[in-house]
Amino acid sequence: MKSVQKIRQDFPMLSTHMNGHPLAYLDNGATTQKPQSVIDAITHFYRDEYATIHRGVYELSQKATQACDDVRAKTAQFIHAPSIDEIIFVRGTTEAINLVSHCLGAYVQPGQDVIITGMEHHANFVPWQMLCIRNGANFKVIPITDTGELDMDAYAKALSENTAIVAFGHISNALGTINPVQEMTMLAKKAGALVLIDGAQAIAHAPVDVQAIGCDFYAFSAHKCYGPTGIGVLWGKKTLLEAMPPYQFGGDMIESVSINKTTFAPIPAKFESGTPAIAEIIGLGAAFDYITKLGFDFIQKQEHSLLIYAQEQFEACLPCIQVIGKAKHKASLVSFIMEGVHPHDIGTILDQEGIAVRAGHHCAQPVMTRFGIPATTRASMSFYNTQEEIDRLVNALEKAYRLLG
Amino acid sequence: MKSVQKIRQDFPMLSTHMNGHPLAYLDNGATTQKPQSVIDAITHFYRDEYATIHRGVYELSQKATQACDDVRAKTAQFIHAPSIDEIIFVRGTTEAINLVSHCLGAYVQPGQDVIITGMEHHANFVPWQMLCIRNGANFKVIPITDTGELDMDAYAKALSENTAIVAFGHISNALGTINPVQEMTMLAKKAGALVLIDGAQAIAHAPVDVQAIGCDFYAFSAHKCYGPTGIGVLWGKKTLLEAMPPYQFGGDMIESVSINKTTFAPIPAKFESGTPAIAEIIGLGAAFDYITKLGFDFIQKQEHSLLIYAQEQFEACLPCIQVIGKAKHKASLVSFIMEGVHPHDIGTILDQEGIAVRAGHHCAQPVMTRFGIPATTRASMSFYNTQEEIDRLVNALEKAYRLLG
Amino acid sequence: MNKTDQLYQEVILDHNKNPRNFKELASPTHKAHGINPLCGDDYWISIQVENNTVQDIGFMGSGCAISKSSGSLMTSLIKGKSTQEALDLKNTFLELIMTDCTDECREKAGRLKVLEGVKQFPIRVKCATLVWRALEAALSQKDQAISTEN
Amino acid sequence: MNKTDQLYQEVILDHNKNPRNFKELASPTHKAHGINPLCGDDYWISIQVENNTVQDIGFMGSGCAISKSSGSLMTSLIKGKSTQEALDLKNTFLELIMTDCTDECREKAGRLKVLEGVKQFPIRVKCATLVWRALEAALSQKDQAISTEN
Ligand SMILES: Cc1ncc(COP(=O)(O)O)c(C=O)c1O
Ligand SMILES: Cc1ncc(COP(=O)(O)O)c(C=O)c1O
Repeated sequence: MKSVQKIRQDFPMLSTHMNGHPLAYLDNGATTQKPQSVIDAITHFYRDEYATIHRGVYELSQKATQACDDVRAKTAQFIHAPSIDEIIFVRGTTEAINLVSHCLGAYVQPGQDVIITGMEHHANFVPWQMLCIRNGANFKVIPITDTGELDMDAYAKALSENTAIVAFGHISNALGTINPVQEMTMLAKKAGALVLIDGAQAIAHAPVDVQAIGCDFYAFSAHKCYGPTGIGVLWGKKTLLEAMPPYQFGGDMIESVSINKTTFAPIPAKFESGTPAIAEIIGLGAAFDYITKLGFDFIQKQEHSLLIYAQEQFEACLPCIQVIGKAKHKASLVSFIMEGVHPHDIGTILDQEGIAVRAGHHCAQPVMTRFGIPATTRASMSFYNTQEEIDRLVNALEKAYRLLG
Repeated sequence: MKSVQKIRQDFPMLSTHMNGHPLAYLDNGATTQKPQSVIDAITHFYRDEYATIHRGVYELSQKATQACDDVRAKTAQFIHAPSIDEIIFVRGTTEAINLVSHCLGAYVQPGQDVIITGMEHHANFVPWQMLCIRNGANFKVIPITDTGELDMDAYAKALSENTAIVAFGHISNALGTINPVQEMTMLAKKAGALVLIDGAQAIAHAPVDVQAIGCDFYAFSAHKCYGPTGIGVLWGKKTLLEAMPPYQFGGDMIESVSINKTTFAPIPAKFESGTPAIAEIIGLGAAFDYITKLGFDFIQKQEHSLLIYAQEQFEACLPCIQVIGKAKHKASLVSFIMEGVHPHDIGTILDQEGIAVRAGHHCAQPVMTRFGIPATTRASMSFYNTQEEIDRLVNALEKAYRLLG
Repeated sequence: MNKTDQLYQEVILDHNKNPRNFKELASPTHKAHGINPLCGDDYWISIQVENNTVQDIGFMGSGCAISKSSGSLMTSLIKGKSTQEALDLKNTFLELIMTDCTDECREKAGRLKVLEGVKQFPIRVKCATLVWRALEAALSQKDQAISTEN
Repeated sequence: MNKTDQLYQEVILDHNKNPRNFKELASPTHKAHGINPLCGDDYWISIQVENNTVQDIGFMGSGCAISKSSGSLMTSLIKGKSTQEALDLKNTFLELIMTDCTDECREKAGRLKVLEGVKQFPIRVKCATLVWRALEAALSQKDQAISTEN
């Protein structure tokens, strides 16, 4: 097994400095750094193989088309999708969820329920809220407990044959909670609802098997799993994708166009109008390769041990800190508030020490409201982080408390 | 002034080979190659400065935010937009037009007219067609003449106070026609209509001044102006963008979220939900820098002389060929059919000679229908192409005719 | 022979220039439409089947040399054959064009072998198979448009 | 002094811990709401103006040390001043924090100079200016929410 020190060398950003200190990058929940192999894949494509896809009869274009098809197959494999046609390339999680909530518009009837949880990112909250407003459906938000877990009783009770759609995050970006997605899906499917899972925070940290989960849609962003910006994936069940109307109209999603009538191409093309993010698709393929080579066994072990270490150190050294989100099953992130010190001030002080964390509502205002706080500071770890970086975080937090607490 | 040979060295792809021949890349209408400076900007960002934008209190994130803001300002300058808030980053032209046609949905009343031209790319055709179907509006397609120019009389006659929206391409990708956008806009505005211009084919080849044109929206893709895939621009007038509802919902476009109510951020954030294509935005900035340094005087002179040379050579050597699209004002592209030889076969034969052209309907089926042909072969030039490449094209076409004609 | 010449062999050029059975039957028993949205190939296949035998067959439309010669060869070969033999030949042809086919398959393909050069041009494979897909649709009485994208 | 210490000077820490005028007036003549959606700073400013003079002023809400100390300093300084003087001071402060300000401006800013360290933290500038924007809104009777993103 590669050592973490060796792995860090795969990521050029991890050797940079911030404010005179070696960068301690603990904002992986926002976005992850890129291994050189991903950067190289993009560079190589632009330098040596660049062409558009689908449309060219020449070799370059065919090769680019093939390369994108290969990534589609790789993506299907990565999340255990049964068919490569079910992989739709989108800009990111946000677009994926918007696509589904838009294209399922006609499916949701006035008076039906759309159910989400109280720990959703705005991207999995607002599109459903707006859908409900448009369609006269009921927007139901299942409460979360004091530890930041879903109130499963409330969830089970809320489900009924009146439930049209259930949407929830696989892992909460604000709390770290790993949801029991399989059980939640099973209950929702029993009620006859469609299930969308926001996998933005899960895709880099846990193996995903959409068939084992049993959901209908799964969405994630490449930039959160070591891939490029500008690209993400919507997976959806074939029958549903085929039944849904197209999202955007334009080139490549068309079968034939005339003034009187336009017919659309089959999936996945139907949902991918216009020139796609070609270089980004290729970069995503390299990201999957990187993760696969490392393996989720290693990734999960490493990240879990960082979580345990951080929690121990926080407990031991930082009585001024209250951790928000103490789910039993938790991803490698610590969201917290410090007595009398605003997260924004903490962020600034950590920044001066070269430590990148996030301070704010994490695009999850309803979670902040639930805990009666305006914001938290969040340190989110990846397999490439170290105990030493956690130590630096703890020291800097002590300093912040001495100064402002 | 830099020589073309020197300029070609800026583009790594131009020194590659295809099927054993030096690549003659004549598919610039589909997508353009990237100068090393654009590739470097992306690589540098991923290697040395990668962070998310908007959300981080730490320096890296602030710098990335600043870098994206700088590109927004550069974009505004490039197209002479009066305010940087009017620049919306999208995936590309297709998304830009879909955004407008979706968000202006409520603006178009049953019985009103939406007017486009008969030379539109599917991206500027189908979204309006679908809007008309949704809203019960009249979809009017202004005919084009035998030379591939807009029938201005028919256009002027079609406009009335009943016209809600007029949408047309700045330059036709299938014919090369440069439309009189200023005059067309003036007439449409006189009728009280909103005007959207599809600038996909213009942005790399002619200076664009949205204020001088007088239009309401202008859309283009970065990949067609030497920038990366996955990013494009919608420019719109502030008052309109402010009046329009958001397109996608999620992070960064929100002011506040609660279970009962969500309020949206002001433009441009309102239309940019989710993590944007950050590296791509930065690449687009480098593309603008490259174009600006070269200057449109040079670009237009160079590209026009290639067009003239190609037309002369075609006329002199290829009597078997009929050029489709002979507008007086024409971009540097030649779309043609060869007697008895199908464009797809031509494409294959040129491919074997290392020449990349496009064969097909160019996502403009109504244009093909208008000329009673299934497809054309299209050679589309950039300033980096040479007379020698045109010679190779002509020779290869002669060969194709000998073989298949 | 270079790749181009392998693709555009004399036989193919001849069938392209003078396609056999390039016609539409007046009252066919089976009919289907084949289109390739990418390059615009567009054909109607019409067939007259009697006693499970292809009495007559025509194809009509427009397309590239590969699709047209494929249609010409196909119609020449299956006229007079039973519908089962026609479908078998279709399978043989698809195997020939789309796989690393066996010598046995090549043997069975007979005159269709001239189209094997298409293999080296993956994007042209759909041109060669289009009329065969339409044949399949017609014989299975799916009287609908067949698109290479489906 | 390093950048952090320049930002979090003693005076600021004191105003953060013990904000002056941290209250809501019972029946103010002017009122405004200031929010920074990015970091969640959220304050109400309430003012009692009589004869064009700020008789009393309070600010209430939650936010970071910079926004809170800025509110504390602001309210302390403008109490008793004419509304015109208050608005002048606001302009001086914005100039101090947002530009390469002149010595003259620095002079006029007086005690507000302790906040100048914010300049080196561009993302925190909005924290320092939030309450001042709200003051401006309140005095111009725009009784609406002021967001730093507007
Ligand atoms: C005139 C025109 N409009 C729109 C488009 C669509 O651009 P994109 O595919 O980048 O969205 C193109 C390019 O294919 C085009 O040439
Ligand atoms: C749980 C969750 N959902 C959705 C998103 C949105 O992802 P993106 O911004 O890449 O569209 C994020 C990331 O910010 C997230 O953490």
